[in-house]
Amino acid sequence: MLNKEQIAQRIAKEVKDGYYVNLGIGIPTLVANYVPENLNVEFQSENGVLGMGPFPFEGEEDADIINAGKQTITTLPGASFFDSAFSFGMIRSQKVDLTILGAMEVSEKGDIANWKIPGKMVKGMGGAMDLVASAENIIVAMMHTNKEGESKVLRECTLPLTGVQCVRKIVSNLAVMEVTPNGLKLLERAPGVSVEKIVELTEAPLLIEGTIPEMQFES
Amino acid sequence: MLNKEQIAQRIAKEVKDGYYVNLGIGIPTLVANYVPENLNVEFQSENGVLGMGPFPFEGEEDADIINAGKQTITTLPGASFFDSAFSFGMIRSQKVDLTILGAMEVSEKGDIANWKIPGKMVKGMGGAMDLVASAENIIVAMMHTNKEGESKVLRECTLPLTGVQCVRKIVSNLAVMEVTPNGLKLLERAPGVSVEKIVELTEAPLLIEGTIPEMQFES
Amino acid sequence: MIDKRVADSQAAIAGIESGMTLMLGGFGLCGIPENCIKALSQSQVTDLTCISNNAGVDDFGLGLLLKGRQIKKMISSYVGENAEFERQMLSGELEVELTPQGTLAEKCRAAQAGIPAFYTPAGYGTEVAQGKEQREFNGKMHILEHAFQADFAIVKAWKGDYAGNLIFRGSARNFNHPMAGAAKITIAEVEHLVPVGELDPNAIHIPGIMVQRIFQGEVYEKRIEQRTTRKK
Amino acid sequence: MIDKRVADSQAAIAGIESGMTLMLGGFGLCGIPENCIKALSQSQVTDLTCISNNAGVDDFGLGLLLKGRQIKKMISSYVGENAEFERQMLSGELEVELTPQGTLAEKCRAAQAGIPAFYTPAGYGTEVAQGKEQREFNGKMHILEHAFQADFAIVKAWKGDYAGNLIFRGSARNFNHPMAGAAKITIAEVEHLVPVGELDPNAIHIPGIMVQRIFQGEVYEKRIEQRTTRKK
Repeated sequence: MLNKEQIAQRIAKEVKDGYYVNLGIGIPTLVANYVPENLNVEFQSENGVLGMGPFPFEGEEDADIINAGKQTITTLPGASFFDSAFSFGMIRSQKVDLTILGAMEVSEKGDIANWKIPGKMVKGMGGAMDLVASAENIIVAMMHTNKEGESKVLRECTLPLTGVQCVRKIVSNLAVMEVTPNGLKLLERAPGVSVEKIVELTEAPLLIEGTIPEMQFES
Repeated sequence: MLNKEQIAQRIAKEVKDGYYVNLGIGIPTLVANYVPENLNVEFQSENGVLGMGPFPFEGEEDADIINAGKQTITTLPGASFFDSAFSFGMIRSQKVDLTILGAMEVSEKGDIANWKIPGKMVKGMGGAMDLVASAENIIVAMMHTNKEGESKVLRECTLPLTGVQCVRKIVSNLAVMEVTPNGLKLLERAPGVSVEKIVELTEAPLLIEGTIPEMQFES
Repeated sequence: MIDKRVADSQAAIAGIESGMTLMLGGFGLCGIPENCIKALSQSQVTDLTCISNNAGVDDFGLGLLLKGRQIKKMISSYVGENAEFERQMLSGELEVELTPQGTLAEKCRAAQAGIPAFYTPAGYGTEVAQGKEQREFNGKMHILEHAFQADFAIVKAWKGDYAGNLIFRGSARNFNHPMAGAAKITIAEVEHLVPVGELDPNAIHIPGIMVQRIFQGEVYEKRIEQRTTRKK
Repeated sequence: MIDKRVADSQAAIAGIESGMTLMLGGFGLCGIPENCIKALSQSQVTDLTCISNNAGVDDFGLGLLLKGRQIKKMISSYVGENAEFERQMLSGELEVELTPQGTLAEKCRAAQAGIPAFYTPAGYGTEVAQGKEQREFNGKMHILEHAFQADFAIVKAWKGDYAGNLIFRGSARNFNHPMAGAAKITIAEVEHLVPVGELDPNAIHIPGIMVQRIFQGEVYEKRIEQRTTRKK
């Protein structure tokens, strides 16, 4: 089973040279730490930043320079600032090559639910609905099961949806899965996790073709 | 009868302190010359300039700084440049207080035709359709009659329309007229021009209440 | 030059009345019009509808107006970070209309640009689409969204001049840009108010025509919500 | 940094094929991508649909492509100033779709912003509205307009950096701004191409993400269409 850092590390392998990438809050934010330095990648933050760099050194925080998680950040050479309307304009017009976000539930058709649990305090969808409705390439980073051990990868989402038929891949602590026209395809399994275990913990049926390789981590 | 300069001079009296004004090509452009210096007025050009100043001195023309008539211009302190989408955004959202433009025909309901003569080479509507569809305060500067001596102030326009029920006032070489819910109201007559003459040269019926004053020119 | 200066935050908020709809710029606590919010919190205005991406924290930003029970309804994309907000929302005292962030921004921009309505894919297939017209364009489903209608827009910029021209700094631009000029009256508070001629006309983000009142904010706390750093 | 540099105008226009739809920035001759236009005029590409506010003059700007009979259709708000244009239009060789200038700009901006369609009051009650959906909003009639769909957008900026970030100068911004990122591929030609880090991130008009190719134009004539001056 992967921990959160390892999920981020595995997702980082999906980032290609020349990609503009939007990272959601939580595990997705960690992905930036694992993108190889030889790749030219720029991170977009939907509050109006392109070319995000690492956190500032202590004492160098700037209240005017934050990311969508409201964290103080820095920018790299070539960065730019823009307004929220323009920012979501570039998201809707599919200029962002890869969007990585968390989810409470994902369905085999690629539906995603990640913003609302009926009966609980609802904080809002933020920019997630715009991102999932627009992006061509969406990877979900999530724990495969909830605290009760129940699958979060489902035939149908039970929670209110954030977007329909939009998720391309799921990277969980157990597996890498791809949403295909025929259903959810198991691509890789976490080190030490058997295909049987994954099938057992996945409510949605999985397409399993040939031998499913174990995820590889360089470092 | 007024000449073109005098039409501009009369229209300049409609410009109030604090107005943002868009001037069309032709007579409207001349209006800027007659706005009293003690009024704070800014001229908008729909190609993306606010705060237009006079023409540049010879040798100081800048190919990047032109007005919507494609003439080289200067800008005044407080000026700004913006793009065409933003420019028409401010026009549609009625930030421009007064729009002055020319016309081939105006109807008593305030319809305007100023862009197309069937059978002749059509150059296009430019920004006129956006301006007349959006502005609350539109003044037309025009000759009262065409070269054949026929009225250009009509019951119904005969040429393809630029906009419907949008003109507020007409200042011609003969008269100042206002579009009211009851029809076209004669407000002023040009020096030396009788009410009878105006009525004769106006195809649309005119509302005439009391004595119609002669236009006053200070200078 | 058309002079847009008013004396201070008190003068700036003149005319804001109970029951009105306000747009307020900012993302989290970044770029919020903190002086106008403080002035409103000291006023008797109540029953406000506030269009703002977020709702501040308990003791800063819109949290101040929530504490004073001055807000009837919030139109936002993400709320919380605020115990009093949660209490009022769960008790039904406060109405909340959650809107996707990009749609929220575009509904402001539409008002700013005189576009009454537009189609967006955001929210299709979710409860956000309920009751809205849905239509296919280029093989993809979209929903119809309308421009906001607000009485006042209150924005915060880094620099401004007497004519109302604005320049933002960093990610504090956010919703301040599409809200400027998107309401009947736009109030701009700035950190630095300068005479006309000092701002580069090419670098102005919002032309003064979009702004009716401008003043230099009395005090800027510019609180940081998530102070994240790395060691040297 | 994602490097968007290409060698020159020849390299920049690679992939532009006969029958494609192009957006070209500029207002009159101000801010037109003159180097790309020249390169196109030297290519064998024909049957182009050009979205451009104007159509150049006989021997400059899009007039060069008209002269070579490379344009099948113009989508513009104002044409003329061009005898060859007039001849081709009147003879039926050239198709012309006239569009109100603000609608033209907003159809570009809609494409840039992923908005498939929007309502505008411009053209209501005129022949521009024929065949279009009409709808009342807030007591006023509007017509439905759609985002443009173009293969290439060709824009011209004053400065740009290797990452494709653009800064415009004066009124040469015009349609270059809403066209950047509004087509499948955006080509930017600039007067000054600089390394990343030299442009102020606050002053960038178009972020590099909207631009796929950038180069410093070989020669800029920057012709003036109406040279108007006053005496000293």
